[in-house]
Amino acid sequence: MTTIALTAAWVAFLLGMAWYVAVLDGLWAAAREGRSPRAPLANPLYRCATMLRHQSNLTEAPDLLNWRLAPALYAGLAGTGVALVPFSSTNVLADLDVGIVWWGAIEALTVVIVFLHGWSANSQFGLIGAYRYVAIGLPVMLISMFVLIATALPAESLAIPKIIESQRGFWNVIRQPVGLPLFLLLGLSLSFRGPFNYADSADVAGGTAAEVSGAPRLVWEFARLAMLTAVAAVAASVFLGGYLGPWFPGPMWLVLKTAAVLLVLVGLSHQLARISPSRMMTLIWTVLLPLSFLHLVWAGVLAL
Amino acid sequence: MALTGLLTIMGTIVAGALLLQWVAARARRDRVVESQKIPFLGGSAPQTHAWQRFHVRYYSMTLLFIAFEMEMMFMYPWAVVYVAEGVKALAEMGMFLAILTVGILYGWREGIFRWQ
Amino acid sequence: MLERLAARAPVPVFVAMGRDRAPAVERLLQSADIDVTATPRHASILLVAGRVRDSDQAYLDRIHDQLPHPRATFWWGDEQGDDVDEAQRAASFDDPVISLRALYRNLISGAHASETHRLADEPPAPWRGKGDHGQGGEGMMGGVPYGRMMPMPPTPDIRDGLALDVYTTQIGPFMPYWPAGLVLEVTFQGDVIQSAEVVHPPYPPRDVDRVPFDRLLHETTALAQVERARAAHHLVCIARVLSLVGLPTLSRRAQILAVRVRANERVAIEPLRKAAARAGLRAALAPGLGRIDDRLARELGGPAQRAAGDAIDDRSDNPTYTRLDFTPVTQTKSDCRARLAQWFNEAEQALALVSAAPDAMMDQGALVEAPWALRAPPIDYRVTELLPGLEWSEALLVLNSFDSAALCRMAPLEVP
Amino acid sequence: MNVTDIAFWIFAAIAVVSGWRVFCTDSMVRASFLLMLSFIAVGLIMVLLNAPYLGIATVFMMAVEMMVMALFMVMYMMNPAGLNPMMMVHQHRFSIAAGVFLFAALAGLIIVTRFASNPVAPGTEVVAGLGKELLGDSMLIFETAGVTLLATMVASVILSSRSGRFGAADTGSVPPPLEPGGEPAGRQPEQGGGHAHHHH
Repeated sequence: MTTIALTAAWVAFLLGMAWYVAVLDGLWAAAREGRSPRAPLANPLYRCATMLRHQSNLTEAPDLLNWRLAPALYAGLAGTGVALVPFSSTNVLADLDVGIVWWGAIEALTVVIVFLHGWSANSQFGLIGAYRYVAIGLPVMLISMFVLIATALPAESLAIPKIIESQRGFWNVIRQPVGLPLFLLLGLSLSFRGPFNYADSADVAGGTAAEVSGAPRLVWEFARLAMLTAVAAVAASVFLGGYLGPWFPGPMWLVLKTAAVLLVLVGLSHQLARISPSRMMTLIWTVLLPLSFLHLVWAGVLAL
Repeated sequence: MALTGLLTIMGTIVAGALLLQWVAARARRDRVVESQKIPFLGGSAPQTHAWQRFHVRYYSMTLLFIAFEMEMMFMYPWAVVYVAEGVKALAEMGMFLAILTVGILYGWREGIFRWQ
Repeated sequence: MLERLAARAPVPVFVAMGRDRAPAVERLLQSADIDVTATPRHASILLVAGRVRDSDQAYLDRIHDQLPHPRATFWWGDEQGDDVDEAQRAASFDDPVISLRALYRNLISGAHASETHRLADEPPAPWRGKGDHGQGGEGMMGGVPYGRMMPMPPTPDIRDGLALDVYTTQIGPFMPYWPAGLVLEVTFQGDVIQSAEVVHPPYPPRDVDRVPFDRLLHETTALAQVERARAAHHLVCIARVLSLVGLPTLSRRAQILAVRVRANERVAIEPLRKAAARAGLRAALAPGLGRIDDRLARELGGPAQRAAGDAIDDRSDNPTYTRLDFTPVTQTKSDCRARLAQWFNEAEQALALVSAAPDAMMDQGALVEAPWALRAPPIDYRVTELLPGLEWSEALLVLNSFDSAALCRMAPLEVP
Repeated sequence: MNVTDIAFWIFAAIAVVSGWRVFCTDSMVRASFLLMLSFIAVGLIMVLLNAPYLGIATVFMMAVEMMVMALFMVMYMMNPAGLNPMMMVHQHRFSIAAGVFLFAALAGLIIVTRFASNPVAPGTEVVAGLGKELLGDSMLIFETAGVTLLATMVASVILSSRSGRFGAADTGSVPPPLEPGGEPAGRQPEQGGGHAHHHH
């Protein structure tokens, strides 16, 4: 595939999956609320149009530059995350030989950007959302690093394509069963959904987005969906063998697996309650992090 | 080269997103008036700016976290040669996790994983 | 093109809950056509349900101005002045969804002009051209940069300037998952509440919840009506807590259930309760959070008292109920968890009573426990004494673990 | 002048300019993240020098470290958002002079030094090489670093944490007086502001 075709595929993948998540959200919510969904396929587009029609809001003396940059950067990071994922053994947009390290950088910069988004508005609810997001976003990052390093052991490489190739025998989800669930928690945290929605939840009136309206909000909400897509694509590649699979061509497998992971992620974000940030911080450090240690030991012993 | 590719993607998306925000703002003529700029507090108006010396309730946790992060940085290259080096690398990891676990246990015992 | 798409979207509505003749706003949630937003910044229509206190008009105007253009106000509730445009009001008994939809469509297409600001278009304090840099500030912390002062430390710190700032502000009265009408002056340090004071008390229980109980005072009423009203009231209280712990869909489901209970439909609460339990509701409410001592629980009466363990319930002495061998349900712990469980139990028990005696009648003046402690005096305890030291989300949980009647009695005006 | 050269010059410019802006902005948050931007540019230059792991690891580390730095700067600096403009550097004449001099000196050294030129052959497993080094000759250094970091963790917790297994750190503590034998000055922890209220 030429670079052009590859880029086109990447754009289609990003937009398509974001739309798919939005639709899934609507359907799942309707099912949970015990009512019939409303124009499930088109609703995301309608909402986009509404946000675009809204006037973009300002606050008293905001940090305007960072306020406008944060959504854009967030979307950009999500884009690079998807670009790391190979569609097939030969077709990868960014064949970086330290792919999972770049992914780590994406996680770190996401925390910075969400903080900036909440800080820049100069409003108390935005600040509360931003600060408690940092408290959770930082430690969750450690878990995902351990989990990704565990997948790099059998592959003897930090490159995502090599990690995929190392799963020709067994998928990592079989060899390292705890890895995928832990990584999905990271996904919820990176796009602050459901039990990890400490940034933009309703108890702080929308948190970092409480003062945002119009196009900036549209970009922000899209970036959240795009980031979730990136997480799912990476999870599908690193744990579910990405493009590997019988019968269908590689890209199709990637799409199917990503869609499946997204289904699980959306489900989790609707099914789980959120605990107070203080207790979540304790839970991550004292339960989830040691669990990821054990996971790494298990993976290490298995790899030898 | 992968890096240039990634940076191009980053740049394009950021530029596009900023452009969208700019165009949308241009398209609407109505100005944001002063009363509209008041931050939302359920209808109340704040007395001061919200930007404050914000009391971070988890500051000790962040310090522990930084040290953790540094240790992690050694683990990536270690992971690449793990299979080649075999038992030596395994012992290596044992020591690593031991250090980190001691760190966690200590922090937990001092109660730094709570809002202070 | 954009207009046509936007006009099809669910109507983003921000609800300002009023007090007198306020309709049951949860009826809106039955229709997938309405999105109730968490902040006015995301809404196109400001829905004023019922009438607000005169003292709250300024707050209402501020929220109105915080909506982004195009925006409009919609009054839902009785006794609206005739000066209000027909397209922008509905009586509390009729269903406004159609009108809201039409108003929104016209707003998007431009047929209905966006409302201009109600408050003066001037900064809180004049700053332009003042100070050393023309931004209104003086020196490091002084002046009114861009119209407001900066947060300051609670005590003048003569040593090193390391005393952290506190952020003091009024919060309320119109916020989702916030007791309607309550205005607190809260002092934060970071995201933790240092102190809070009542500025305006919350609104009393809504008429929609009182109707059958008031009617019972002077005419025979069906037990079913009374108990359905109780179940509906409790379901709405439950819904607030559910949304605060990040379960918005279950919260919406609870409110829809409440509407259907009032509409004399036969519904089951058990599935909702199971779903909430599976979602980890217990974990989300820390044990001991918002625990009150027995004295306060006794003074509060109603569900709060029964959640503390003593089975005081007027229905125990009512022949109609004793015939159905009614015994009050209770909890032991007297914290947020217990009060939530109490609401669930009482709502389920109420519906059980309805199905046990669908057509039992009670003659006027019969003694019946209201969903809250009815006609009880204010008590010398401030709800604000529960808040200091709590992180913001926990404070909200504590506030919303009391019904509006209990909050009213715990939040009489501070006497200066 | 190929793509790599252009990229180098762009990153170099970003690194220098954003590093300079750190001292010109009034907002603590902006200062922290401008510094982060400078470091990120340097990290990307390292990637150009065929040290991909070290380069991107730098990006990663600097992101989290500047994040934490921003938290602390906002917590400790008056007027953290720079609503009132202020001069961030002390003795700025001297510091400017020193900065210019050092930059010139170091740059001069780089120019006059004749560096050995043995470029890494493309396709070399640099990351694996790094790993072998860590488990080989540099093992001791590496282990020492590990233990040192543990010491750092313990020390930082001891110094910073208020809560502790022996009770709150400031129980019974009194701030020192401004003049010898004088009254304790400043905020008394007992009546204290935020630190007095902490919840479990």
